[in-house]
Parts: sequence; C-alpha cells; structure tokens
Amino acid sequence: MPLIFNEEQRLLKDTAKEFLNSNAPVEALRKLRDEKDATGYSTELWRQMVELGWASIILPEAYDGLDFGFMGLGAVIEESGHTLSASPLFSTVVLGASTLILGGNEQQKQDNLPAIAAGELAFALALEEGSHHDPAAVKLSAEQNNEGYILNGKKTFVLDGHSADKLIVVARSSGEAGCTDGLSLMLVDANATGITRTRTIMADSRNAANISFDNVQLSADDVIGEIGQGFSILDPVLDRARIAMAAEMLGGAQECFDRTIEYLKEREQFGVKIGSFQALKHRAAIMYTELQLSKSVILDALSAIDEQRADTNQLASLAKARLNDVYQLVTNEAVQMHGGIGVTDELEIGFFLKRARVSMQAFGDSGFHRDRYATLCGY
Amino acid sequence: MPLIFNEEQRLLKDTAKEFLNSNAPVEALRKLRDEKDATGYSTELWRQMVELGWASIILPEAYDGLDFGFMGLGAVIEESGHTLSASPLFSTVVLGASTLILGGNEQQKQDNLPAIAAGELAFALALEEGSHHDPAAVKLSAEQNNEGYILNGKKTFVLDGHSADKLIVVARSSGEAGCTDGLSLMLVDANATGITRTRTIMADSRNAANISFDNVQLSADDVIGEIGQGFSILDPVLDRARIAMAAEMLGGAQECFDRTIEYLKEREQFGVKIGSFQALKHRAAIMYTELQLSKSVILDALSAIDEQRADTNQLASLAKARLNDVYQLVTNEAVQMHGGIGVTDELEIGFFLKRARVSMQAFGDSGFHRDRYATLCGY
Amino acid sequence: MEALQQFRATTREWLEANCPQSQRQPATREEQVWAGRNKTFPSDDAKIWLEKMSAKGWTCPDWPAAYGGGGLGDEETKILLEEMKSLGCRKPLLDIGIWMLGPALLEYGTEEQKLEHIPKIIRGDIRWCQGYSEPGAGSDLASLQTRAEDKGDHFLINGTKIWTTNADKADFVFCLVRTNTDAIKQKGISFLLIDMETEGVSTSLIELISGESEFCQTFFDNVKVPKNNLVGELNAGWSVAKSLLKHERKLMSEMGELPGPGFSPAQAAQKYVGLNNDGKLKNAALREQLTQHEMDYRCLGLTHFRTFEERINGVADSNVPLIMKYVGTEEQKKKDGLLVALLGSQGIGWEQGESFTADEILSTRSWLFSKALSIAGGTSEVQLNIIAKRVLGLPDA
Amino acid sequence: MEALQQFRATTREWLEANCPQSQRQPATREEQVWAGRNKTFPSDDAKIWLEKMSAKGWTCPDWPAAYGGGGLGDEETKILLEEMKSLGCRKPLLDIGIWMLGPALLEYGTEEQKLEHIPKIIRGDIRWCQGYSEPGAGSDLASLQTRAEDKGDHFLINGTKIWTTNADKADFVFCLVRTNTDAIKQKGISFLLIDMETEGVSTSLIELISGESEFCQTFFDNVKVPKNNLVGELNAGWSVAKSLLKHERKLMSEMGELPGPGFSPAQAAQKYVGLNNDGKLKNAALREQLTQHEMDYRCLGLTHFRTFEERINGVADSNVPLIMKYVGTEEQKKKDGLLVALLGSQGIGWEQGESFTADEILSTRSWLFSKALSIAGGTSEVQLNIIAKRVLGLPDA
Repeated sequence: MPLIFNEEQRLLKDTAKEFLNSNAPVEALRKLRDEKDATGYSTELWRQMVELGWASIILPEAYDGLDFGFMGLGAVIEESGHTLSASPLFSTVVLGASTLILGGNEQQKQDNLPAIAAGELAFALALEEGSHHDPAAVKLSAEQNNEGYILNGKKTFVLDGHSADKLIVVARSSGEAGCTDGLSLMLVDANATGITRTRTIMADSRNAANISFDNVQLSADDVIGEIGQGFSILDPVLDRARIAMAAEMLGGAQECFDRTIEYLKEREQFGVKIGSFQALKHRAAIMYTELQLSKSVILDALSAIDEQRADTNQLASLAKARLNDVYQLVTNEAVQMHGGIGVTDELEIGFFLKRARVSMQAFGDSGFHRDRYATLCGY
Repeated sequence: MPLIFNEEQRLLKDTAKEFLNSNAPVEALRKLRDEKDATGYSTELWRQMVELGWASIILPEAYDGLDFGFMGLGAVIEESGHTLSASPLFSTVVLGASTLILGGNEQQKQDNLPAIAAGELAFALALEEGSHHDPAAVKLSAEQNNEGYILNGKKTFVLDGHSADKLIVVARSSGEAGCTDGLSLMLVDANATGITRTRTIMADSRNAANISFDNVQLSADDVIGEIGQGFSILDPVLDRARIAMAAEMLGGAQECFDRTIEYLKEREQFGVKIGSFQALKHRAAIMYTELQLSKSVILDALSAIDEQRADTNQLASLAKARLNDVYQLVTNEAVQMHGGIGVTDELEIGFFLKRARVSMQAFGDSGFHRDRYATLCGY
Repeated sequence: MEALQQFRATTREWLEANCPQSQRQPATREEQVWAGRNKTFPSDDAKIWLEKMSAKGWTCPDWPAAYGGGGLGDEETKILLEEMKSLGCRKPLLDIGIWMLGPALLEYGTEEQKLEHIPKIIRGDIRWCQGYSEPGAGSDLASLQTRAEDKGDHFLINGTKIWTTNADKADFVFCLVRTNTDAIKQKGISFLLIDMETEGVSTSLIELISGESEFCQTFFDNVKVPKNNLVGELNAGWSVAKSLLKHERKLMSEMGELPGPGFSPAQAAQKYVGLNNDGKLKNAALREQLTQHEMDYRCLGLTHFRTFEERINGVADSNVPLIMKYVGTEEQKKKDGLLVALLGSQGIGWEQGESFTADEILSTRSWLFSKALSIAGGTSEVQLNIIAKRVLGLPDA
Repeated sequence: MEALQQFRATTREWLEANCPQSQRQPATREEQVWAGRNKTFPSDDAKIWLEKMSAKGWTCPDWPAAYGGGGLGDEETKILLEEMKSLGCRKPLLDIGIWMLGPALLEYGTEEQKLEHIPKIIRGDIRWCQGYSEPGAGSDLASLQTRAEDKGDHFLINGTKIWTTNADKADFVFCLVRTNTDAIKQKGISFLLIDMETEGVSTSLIELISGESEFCQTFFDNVKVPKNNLVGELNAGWSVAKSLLKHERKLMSEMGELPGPGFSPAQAAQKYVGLNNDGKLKNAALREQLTQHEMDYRCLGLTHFRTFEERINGVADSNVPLIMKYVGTEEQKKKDGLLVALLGSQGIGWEQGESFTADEILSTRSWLFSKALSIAGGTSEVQLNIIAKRVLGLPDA
C-alpha cells in the first residue's frame, strides 16, 4: 500500500505538470470553447501527449505499453486536473484500454492496444441511458441473429463520443433493465451503419454525445468477454474510471484552492488583506484538511488498482464520493471568496466550477457511491 | 395562520417565564438529580402550575378547561424549555389529555379530563418497543377474551411512566408489526395487576420507564376509540407531541444561544473579547438565523393544530426535524464556545446538551421526520 | 375591519373587471414589462393592464397619492396583493425605480425631485439602474473612486461603475460619487441621479460564468450633471445609499420569485430521478437533500409571512429582516444546486437543441447565476458581520 | 533491506516467545497498566510483559539505548509495532511521560535530568501528569499566573493548574510557571518538574458533563522545588512547551484508540437500527451519516499512514501533521455522536442496570466526554488559526 509516489512516478508527474502548464493551460480550453472547435481537443496536443508516452502508461509491454500502472497514469491525470486540459486520454486509455486489457481476447488486444499506444485510435464508452449513472439500467438491446448481434437503442452522455473512432457499447443481450446479468460489451466502429451521433456541448466546454443505434449489425467477434457476462468486466473498468476521475478532480480542487489562497493574500477590502479575516481563514483551513484527506485516499485507490486489491471497489466509491464533495466545496468557496470577479467569465475559476459539476455527475454522484459503499460494507 | 402570539398568549407566556425563572430554574433540575428524587419532579411545583391553569389550557370548557388551544400551551412549553423545568405537563396534558379529547368517549372524558385539570391525575403514553420511534412496529398484544382484553408485552422509553397514575397503552389487537391497522389504544391503571414498571434515569435527568405487561386484564370500556382503529387517534396525538416537544426545544435552544452570546461578550482571550473573533461571529449569526426560521415554523405548527389544518402532519415533521437539528447545533456550539468550562458539570450548558439529545430521540429523530415529510409530499 | 372587508370586495371587483385574462398567469421572461422611455409591450393586454394599474397608482400601491401613488395603508396593500395573487394577476410593471429608488426619494428627495421622478416611476416612463460598485471595490462600497467635481452650475463626473444591472437598457442611473477626496471614506460621498443619454456616458456588458448577463460596466467620461440632481445633502450620500441597500437586500432575498425553469425541485426529482415501488425517490441522498431543501424553503416563506404579520400588528422585530438577504440568497443557491443535481446529466448541458430542453439549459444557467446572489448587494460574509454586530451586539475586533 | 527482514523475523520470534497469551488481546480499561511509584498490576502476566518489554527498552523503542530505550530506527520501530499488532500484543505500559515529556526531555533536558528521569519513564516507575492550563486562561496558555519565585537554592511555587489529567494518581507533574512577571507573556515562563509528594501540593477532581472524570485541579501552596528541576533555560519554557504540545495534539488526534464501547458504529447500526429486506439500514438518514463517517474515518486512517510513509521515505510534508489534531478530534466527536444516534433511546441512559448495558452507558458517557476533545490541548479554533497561518501563510489581522 504505497501512499506516496515513487521516484519514477514523481518524475512523470513533474514532467506532466511542466508540459501541461506550457502547452495546455486553462486558457487553451477557453480557446477551444470560444472557437467552437469541432473536435473539442487539440489533435496536435494529443500527438505530443502520445509522444510523452501517456497513451501507453497502463498498457502491458507486450502491446507497446510502459506498464507503469495506475499510480503512473493517476499522477498524470491529477496534473491534467490543474490545467483542465482536454484530451482523449481519459476516454481512450482509462475506459477503452482498460476494457480491452481486462476483458479483450488476444486478437482484440493486438488489433487495438498498440494503435492506442501510437495515438491512432480514440475510444469512447457508451453506457448511460438515463440522466443518472446506473450501469444496471441498460436497455439497449443486442439481439442475436445469423451474422452475430444487432444493436438497437440510445445512449446518452457518452464522453468524447462525438470524436471517437471506436465505441465500447454496453448492451443488454438478456435479462431485464435493473439486472447486472445479461449485459454485454460490444466493440463497435463509431461510424458503422445505423449509428447516429449528436454532439452535446457540456457546461464544462468538454464534449459528449448522444448516440442512437438503429439496427447496427455486429459480428460475434465484436463481443468483449463472454456474452451476457459483461458486467464482470464493466464493473472494474468503471472503478478505474471513478478513481482516475477522482484523481483529476483532486488536481482541479487543489489548483482552485491554491488560486484562492493567493487571492486571499493579495486582495484588500476595508484597508486590509481579506485573508486576514478569521472566518475566511477557518474556511480555508478546513478546505486544506479536506484536500489532505483526499490526497491520501486517491493514492490508496490508485495503488489498489495496481495491486489488484479486493477492496478496490470500496476505494473507488470512497474516492469518487469524497472528491465529488470536496471539488464542489472548493469551487463554491473559490467563487464566493473571489467575490464579484469570481462570477465573471473573465476569471478562470468558473471553468473549475463547471468542470467540477460535470465530473461529479460522471460515473456516479455522491449518493450513488455512498449507497454503493454502504452496500459493499454490508449495511 | 397567525404567525404571532395574540395578547392573551403573550400574557400567558410572560407569566410562565416569570414563574419558571423564580420557581423552576435549571438549578431546580440539578437539585432533583443530585437528590435522586423519587418522583423526578416537584409535586409542589406541579400544584402551582395547575393553579396557574396550565393543566387545563387545551381542555374544552365543558371539562373545566380554558380552551386556549395549543398556541397557548405552546407558549408555556416554550418557556419551560428555557428553564428545563421538569413536570408532568407534557405527558399528562399534551399526550394524555389530547388522546382523550381526540378519541375518548363521553364517559372517559368525564372521568379523566376534569381530574387532569385539577392536577389529580398524571398520564403517560406507552408506545415504543424498540430503540427508535416507530409507532407501526407495536407488537404488545391485546387479545380479546370474555372479560374484555388481555395485554401482554413490553414497552420502553415511556416518558414519566414511573410516576404516572394512568397509562395509555398502544397495543396490537390485529395485524402484524409494521401495520398501522390493528392498533388499539387502551386506558390502563398504572398499578393494575400484571404491570411491572422499572424507572430508567435518563441522561437529561428526566425520567422514563420500561414497563412490562403480563396478562393485564382490561374491560371493553378501557378501549379509547374503535378497537383496531387506534392509529387514527394516535397519529394526530403524536403530531401534537412532536410540535409541543419542538416548542420546548426552541425555548431551550434560544436560552442556550442567549447564554453563549453573553459569554462571547464577557470572556477574554489573547487580550480581547472572544466575541470579536470573526469566525465565532459568523457561527453565532448563522445560529441566530436558524433560530428565527425555527420560531416561524413553531408558530405555524401550533396554529395548525388549533385550526385543525390538513397539513398539521407535515408541519409536525417539519418542526420536529428542524428543532432536532437546531437544538443539536446550538448546544454543540454552546459547549465549544464556552471552552473548558463548557464541559464541566458546574456550568448549566451541559444540561441543555443532554436535554437536546433526549428530546431529539423522543417522537422521531430527524431521519424519521424527513422520511415522513417526503412521503407526505409524495416523493 | 368592515372598511377593510369593503376594500377587499371592491378591489376584487375592480381587478376582475380590469385585469385582462392574458395577464392572469405568471409572466415568462419574455412577457415581463419593464419601465422605460422607449418601452415595448409584449402584447396589447400588457399595455392595457399597465395603464389601468398605473392610473390608480397601484403599480406603487403604498406610495402617496400626491405623487400618483395608490395611497394605500399596509393592510390595504396586503389585501391588494392577496387579491392579485388569488386571481393570478401578474405585476404590471418591473423597475428598480419602484423597488429601490422611489422609497429613498420619498424619504430624502426635495419636493421638486419627487414631483419630477416619482410619477414617472409609477407610470413606468423611466427605467432606472444603480451605480454603486466599482471595479476592485467589492464589499467595501465606501472606497469608491468615481469623482464629481463641483463646477459651479454642474458636477463633472469621471470614473466607472460595475455591476450596473441593465445599464445598457436604462434611462437613468442613481449613483454614488465622491465629492470630497479629503474626507475619510464615507464622509465625502454624494448621491446623484444621472441621465444615461448625457454625453460621455457609455456601457459595456459583462460576461458571467452563466453566459448571458444583464450586468454592465458603465463609464463616465467628463459627464455634466445638473446640481439639482443631487439627492440629500452634499457629502451625505451614504445615508441615502444605506437606506436604499435595505431595499436591495430585501429584493435579493426574494430573487426566488424570478422566472426560472418550469419545474420545481420536487417535480424535477420525480421526472429525472424517479420513484421506487414504495413511492420514494430512487436516490436516497438526493431524497434527503430535496426534503431538507423543501423544509428549509418552507421555513423561509413562513418567516417572510411572520415579519409581515408582526409589522401589521405593531410587534415588528427590526432584527429579523436583517437575516433575510443572507438566508434568502443562500437558500436560493442551494435550490439551484439541488435542481441541477436532480437533473443529472441533463443539468450540465450548455446549448439548447435536440439534446437539452430550454428548461434544462435554464436550470444550468440559473445554477451558475445563483453564485452571484450571495455576492451582489452585500456578500453573505458582510451580512453575517451585520447580524453579529447589529443584532447580537458582538464587539468589534 | 535484508537487515530489516532479519529484524522482523527475530522480533516476531521474541514476541511469540515472551508475550504472555493473556496480553495478546485489546486491554479493557481495567486491564491497562499505567506507570507509577505504587503501580498495581491487573495480573501477573501484565507484570511479566512489562518487565520483558522494558528490559529491552521496547516500551520506548525509538529512545536512545544509553538511557534504557530500545535504540531503534524509524523503520525498525514500525516493524516492531506492526509485529505487535499482528500478534495482537497490547501496550505494556501507558504514561504521558512516554508520549509527551520523554521526547521533550531528550531534546531540552540536561544530561543529569535525562539520566534521572528517562530510565524511570521507560520502566514505568513514575506516573507523570501535565500542568499547563489555568482557570480562566483557556486557549491563551501564555497568560498563566502560577508564580515561581527564585529563593536562591529553590523556587517557591504558588498558584493553581486545571485539567491536570489524573493528577490525583500521578507522582510528578511537568508545569509551566511564571518566573518573570515583568516580561511580556511568553517571555517570562519556565518549565519545571514538580514531585507531587512535595508539601503544599494538593488536587481535587473536576466533575464533567459526562459524569466521571480524570481531570483535576491542582493547587500549589508555597511549594519548594529544587532548581535542578528546571528544564531548558530560565524564562524559556515556552519553547519546551511548544515542542511538547505537538506531542499532545498528536495524542489527541489518536484518542479514538482509547477503550470505548464494545461495538463499532456499523455494528451498532445493525444491532439497534436493523436492516431492511434489501440489506440496507432501515433509517436512510442514519445510513447516510454512518456511511459518511465510515468513509471519512477511513480517509483519516489513510492519512496517518501516509504521513508515516512520507517520513520513512524522507519526503515528509511537515504541514500535514498540523491538521491531525483538528481532524482527529472533530471526527471522533462525530463518531461518538453518531453512535448514540444509532443507539436511539438506548443511547441516552445514565445509569447501568437492567435497562441499559455497560456498553450503552459507556456510549452515552463517551459522547459527552468527546465534547472535550476539540477543546483540550488546543481548541479546534486555535488549530484552524495555526493551519491558516503556518501552512497557508494567511496574514494576521
């Protein structure tokens, strides 16, 4: 249970920090937004990230990977939270590569993992169908026919779904909505016949898509893992996503906090620095303690993935619930403590507030994860 | 919807305040505690309260009552929260008299209400069987036999049960634990054969009892209302209890708050009054706002009873949940803001802290009432 | 009492006869009628309704009849509002001249100023905006820098104001300006009325985190203002401003009344989260939050009613209104935050279209805008300082 | 690494050979062994266990062997504690001499003082208590009034100390006393060791809201103290005290380790609230609170481990330990409050008997006692001030 980054991971983190500050600061996200960029991220930036090896951090060496694990990837993703850098890293690597690593057959791995490592393939996970995270609620149907399976249904809130090359679609091959049995994971070309993608621009200036599947024909080889047994792969993939998202949220919250503390030291009101007001001091100190506790849980959760610990699911829910709450607290306080300028678009704090809201919603809100944690603990 | 006390009620309140401050301050409760008083309240004090008419405030004039309603009784009870005065007022009048007024037949009213008005009869409601408020969970059985009904079972947390003359026992005459159908209210002599009462001294230095019923024989005339239909009386009685208890809690919270504000103005640390520390100021201001909101809801809830409004049940849950939370907040803050002396038995703040805890538990904690409120509102 | 019952009866009769049917439902944002020199009406009915109401002075029912107001007492005003509410009549006119400037002008203005401005406010002829805050000043209003130099027959204004809501649409601004730079902060400030059409006045919109914004920055570049536009004594504008701030804070505490998404949190919960078989909201944590909010919101409403009752009955506690800005805006923030949480991924969209409905987008934007409520018009921190000092009497540091 | 593995192996072997079976489970309050001149052992095994451990210096494993300590490094100490935990070995000896005075004496004491006191602490020959606070001083420690007059060959002490935990059972007290009344607050304070058997020292117990109490008030009435009992420089006791406070705050943040009721919140929830058919706690609000607590508590534990890991690996962030007193005590308060809420009416009894079990009464009393945790040893407010100043660098008012 290493609760600290090792030398290698610290190096990776420092490099990421330097690179992102120079190449993808919050200002870059503002530019993508204001220019209504069609892709939603800079392909040039992504190429550079790939060159730095980020797309291959968690991949096994056999598939051109670095095999640095989630401690390594988490270190990079935490840094990307500081700068709110948009890239396909999360969807393609945390979601896409993880699914293939955990559930793909040799052919699927060979076909996709080296391409991911080379930055040639972008993935998205098409899971949600309602407005709240609920993996078991899937209704999109995968009916067996002579040629394989045929997909019908709709997906919503598919992160980076508009720009992905391939989709991993969570489909129901048997059972009823509400059951985890009968779910299947399908590897689908994002431009396959019958697929309609509608880009949805989200409040955080990132992108998602609503996707409809109208008689999309797949072959039997497109199934990842066993048919009907998809949840056994999906669940650990989602836990990785929750933990990685929480790592990003920690970076964002820390950045927002640091900026606020700086402001408290600079800004004067009534002839004194506002950071000298005790009420603000105490609120700042409380935020600091929350961030320190959060840091511990992110480190433990990342190492739980790498060590394949049985309590990874508990830690995923713990990390996501906590960072949901802490990111919300810190961004709300940051806006309030910045006062009038805090609610203008000119200041970058608003970008963190919006990113916090969207990331809180992705892969389960706090209620979802406290309920899950309690159930996992038997009460 | 009178959200203010009228002239008559204000007079009643002022008189109560003066009387209780002179005759039953917190010091009196300490004395009862330290002397391990067998009754748990001063019978002489109760006689004086009866002379002031408190036992008859809500009784109809036909039964020697004043018919001042719950706005009047609430005004007095709120004051008793300031002084933590122990008396049978709550158990006998709010619980006992209300049950008879709402559900008793003419004979039962004649037999009991004038005696209550005269201070000659003390009542207790024997309801709970588990450690959490749950009226539907009653299992104590009332089996019909030739002579009427025979009671078997156990009750716990019966407020003032050790000193009551008569008990109103919630029994199950049919149906299963968990159903509100099949509950019956039984009027029982507290010293009847088969009844064993064990006094339980509570943390707030008030008294309750655990009571066991072993083949207690009742006549058919001892049923209040229809057999099996007791919940239709019990539910509004409990709402009165919740609202009256919340009124007492408001008084206690207000008192504790006032004492704390005084302390903040007197106490010096680091060469200045601690009330000048902004963090404490803000916390004090927030408590003030919570108390003001609480005051509004108590007034509306009391008048809802008197006006027999359909939303009395909602207001009961609203008032009780809110005052649970506010009394807890204020007493916790009071202890903390008093510092070291706040945790000594010498200071009276501890008595409020303990009373808050016990009254939070009686007639439903905040979770119970938020759940009930939500259900009443249809979500 | 009989006179009041009589008043209620005739009021109801008049409203039924004069309020067009189309004006008997809540106004959407597009249907609101704001004051102004060149105001446009969304419909003929809206024009008729304003004319009828302003003719009786009922756009400002409790203002003196001498200046065109309704001349009603507190209890009559309450009855009028109750009857309007019961018929569903919408407000015929919106303007901060009604909510803020008018009451202050009635208290501090000269007879000439009252005769000039009050009737126009009542009729909606002039749209007002407010110029208090300045860039960098924040909560410390008194540190303002906008200069008004005495040039004999006029003042010459130079400086800039921020958060001047709807300044781009307003005809007049009431302003705090510095008329004495030697005096300590509050002592050298005066209260001026400035016509927005005067040469040298310009405005620019501020973009907020919620996107669209009604806030402006207003610039004064050698603006000449007649001396009789000074309200109150020279260098004593702070008293006028404080009196006005009370009204602003009351206004902020009632912001919940502004048009928002077409569903309440409880409705959104049922629609977006859904109920279990036992009739309870599916997500227990959201159910707790929703219930807590609904309870607190009800208490807030009851407290509004209570202060009103107390005032009517002559037992007003002047301290209670001081909490309303704080509680009202904090609760509104919670409500808007709860709403987007209930909407889930439908509450984080940015652009209306096939993926997000107008109400959903409005929810997201309202949530972001709500962050300004506890900052504008006195931050929550300033409000708590005021409660601690004025109500609780806690000592200064 | 190999040396450490070797150490782990031999340590385990030694523990297995030397720790009596009866000492391999958590100690109840009655089974604890506290230091003292006239200490009594609850069992022969407890006596044997202490003798074995103190002979190796392992009651204070990381103290210098020269004074009888274990002489272990950080990593070895960690291994010893891990192995003790894994076998379930209880602590052989409890004393604030070990937790607080010892480390300060090693830093500030003279060679003579170390030789006199350290070995006795390690063997448990002397029970220590602490005399910092004074009636009315509260968080403002430096305002203390207890005088120590220089009488040539000794100090003469007059005054009183409050919150002197277990002073009635202690053999020695370490005290802050004022040795210069002219200097400003902190500058005139010295750190003294006083034998409780000296003439003029007396104690009385303080009753707390939780009833029973280990807190005393200690009185000094013309008490003569030898000059060589001064630790550190004259009038420089404040530095010794500050160094000690760090240890006290660390201690307070770990108070959760003290014996409490024999059920965890999760166990109490299952027993007193019960589960629905779907395996969820019946009261949804209590379930939320319980889960929130369990999550936060786990994060707190992980943070303890993290600071340890960081220290071992030479990348310690000296700021993090500063939060532990605040978070630890606040979380403990929440835990104890949650526990009584889960117990319902069984969590509000006052006297054990047929109605309430010992664990239930202990829950009530622990909840009340927990209110002192965020006050004693530096209030939460003082802790937050320290974090704001020392960690965040926010300016003074």
